This record gives sequence, C-alpha cells and structure tokens, in this order.
Amino acid sequence: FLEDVKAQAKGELQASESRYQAQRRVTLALQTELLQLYSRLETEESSATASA
Amino acid sequence: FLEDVKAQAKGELQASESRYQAQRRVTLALQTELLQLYSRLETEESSATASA
Amino acid sequence: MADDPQRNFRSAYYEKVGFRGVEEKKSLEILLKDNPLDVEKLSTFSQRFPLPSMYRIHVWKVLLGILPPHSDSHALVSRYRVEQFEDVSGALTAMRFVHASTPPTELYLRVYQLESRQLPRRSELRPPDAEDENFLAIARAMEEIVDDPVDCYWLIRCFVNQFKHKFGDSIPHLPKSLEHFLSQEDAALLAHLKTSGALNSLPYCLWFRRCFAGCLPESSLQRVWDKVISGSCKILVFVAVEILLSYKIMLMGMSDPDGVYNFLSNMPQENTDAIVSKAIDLWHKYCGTPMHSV
Repeated sequence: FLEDVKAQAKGELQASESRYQAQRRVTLALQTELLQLYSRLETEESSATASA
Repeated sequence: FLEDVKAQAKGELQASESRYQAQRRVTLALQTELLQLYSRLETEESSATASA
Repeated sequence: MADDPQRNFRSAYYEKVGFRGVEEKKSLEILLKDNPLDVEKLSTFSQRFPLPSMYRIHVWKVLLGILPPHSDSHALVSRYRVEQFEDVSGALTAMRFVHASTPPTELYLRVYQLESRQLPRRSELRPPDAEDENFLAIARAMEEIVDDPVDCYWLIRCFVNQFKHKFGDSIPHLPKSLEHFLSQEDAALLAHLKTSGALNSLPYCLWFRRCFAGCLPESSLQRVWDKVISGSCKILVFVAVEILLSYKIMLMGMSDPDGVYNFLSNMPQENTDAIVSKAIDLWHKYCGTPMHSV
C-alpha cells in the first residue's frame, strides 16, 4: 500500500516536472528570439544613424 | 508513517508547482518584451521605408 | 476448432457487426475499473483484441504514459497536460512561429520541436525534412482519430517518441523480416518482386516510419496502431505482407519498380479493414497470441 502511495505521487510529480521543463525550454527559445531581434534592431538603428 | 510519506509527496509536488509558477512569470515577462520589440522594429522599419 | 470454417465465418461476422465485442468490452471495462490500472494487462488486452472505439483514446493515453496508472490522479495530470500544451503554443504564437490560421498539425510539430529543443530559429526556417514529414503524416492521421487538440498533440508526441525509443533499433530490420514472411506466404510473389527490382524500393518509409499513416484510412489504421502502441512493431510487417498478397495479381503484372512504388504509395482505400484483419491473424499465427492474464 505504501508503494502504491509512492507510485501515485511519482506519477503526479513527473507530469508536474514535465510542465516545468516545458516552461524552461520556452524561456530558452524566447531568449534566443529576443537576442536576434535586439541585434537586428541595432543594425537597423546604426544604419539609420549612418544614413541620417 | 504513511502520513509522513503523503506529506513528503505533497511537499515535493508543491515545490515543483512553485518552480513552475516562477518560470511561468519569467516567460510571460519575456513575451511582453518580445511584443514591444516587435512593435519597435516595425516602427523603425516603416519609418526607414518612409524616409527612403 | 480454429479450423472450423463455419466458426471462423461466424466469428468474423460477429466481429464485423460487433456482437463478439460485447464480452471483450466487458472484460476491458473490468480492467479499467482497477485502481491503479494494470498497464501490463491493458497492453495484453490491446495486443489480443481490437479496442472498443469508445475506450480507445483513454487506453492509448494510459499505455503511452500520458495518464498515470492511478485513476484518481487523472484530473490533476490532465490539467498539467493542458497547461503544458497551452504554455508552449502560446509562446510560439508570441514568437510568431504560428498564428491563428496555422494548420494544427504544423502547430503540433512546432510544439514538439520546441519541447525537444529542435525548434529552428525563425530566421532559419526551412521546409520540413524527412523526419518532420513523418511526424506530420502521423499527426494528420491522429487528427482524424482524435477530436481534442490537446489530446491529439500528446498522443502524437508520445506515439512518435515511444516508437523511436522502443523500436528505433528494429525498424531497419523490418524490410528483411518482410522478405522472410513473404517467402513463407507466397514465394512466387517474392521472387517476382526480387527479379523486377521492386523489392528494394517498396514504400518502406510509409510503412515502417509512418506506421501506415496516409496509407490506410483511419478506421483501419487505428486497429494497427492499437498493436503498435501496446508494444509490437512486428505487426507493421504483417500488414505490409497482407497488402502485397491482396494486390498480388496486379503486382505480378508490373515490372517497373517505380510503378510498384507509386501504386502501393497510393493504394486503393477499399478492403483495408479486411487487409488489417488478415494481417492481425497472420501476426498471431507467426508470433503467437499473448496469453497471460485478461
């Protein structure tokens, strides 16, 4: 019976952890995207300054 | 003893939950930032087109 | 008794109209009342019998680990699964990978890629490669079987992952296995396929990587997937054997490997239920019927 309780808890924890891990992957993807956008923005701004 | 195991499982699940919530706040903040960046980029691009 | 044609006719008939299924359905219902669920017994059931359609999605979710064995955790875990899918698809929308009119199958692919750290940068988006195409084919078929988008995503993801992990090493050997069983069932057909050069260019990717997604209509396909999800990739070989046997006359008249490939890749959608039934019988004949429990 004790094993049963443990197994159940493990099942729930695994699902919860998988949800957490997905958030972490989302964070990474967002950061990559943001980084790219910032560098694009900088290029655009410097070229705008140069042409002004 | 059983109560002990249950309490421990509950504690672990709660910890996982709060880690998830924290990460979730991070991704929401990053998404807001992303949105702002997109609109800044669009403004710059449209003004660059207009001035060209 | 199994050789009694009268009986065979009857049981085939009952299976078709759904009477024989009543007993099976009852025994599945008993299994589904267990708490925790006995995943082993559910696998055995699913290997032996077709899953009643009203329980199919639920059993698949348990077999694939989308739902844990403990039924009283199902509500909580289902909520986690929904949130996880919504979190990731929301982020993909924010990153403009997907938008309101993106086909669901493409959304599923992107969610899957993000979760497995394979999402390309948005500036480096490329057309789907072979593996993406396999995923999309399975996704399109799953979409026909499953109504709920969250369930659909999870079933595709876990189906694809389980298939890769469990059978990844066996897949390259399936064409040889096909050759072996075809030699047992119809040596003349095998000889013809060999001499015409068609044997090496059968649609193996469609059969053994996409598990017949896009080849068989969903009503037949799901009966094959019952077996794959409950632990057999050998069934794929027997479906392929039965397809070849069913179109023997046509195939014997074809000598161009490309013609054979094209015909089999766009196979007629008639009689596929019979093909699958025969394939399951053949699979039981060569590999035995799992006997324990149920």
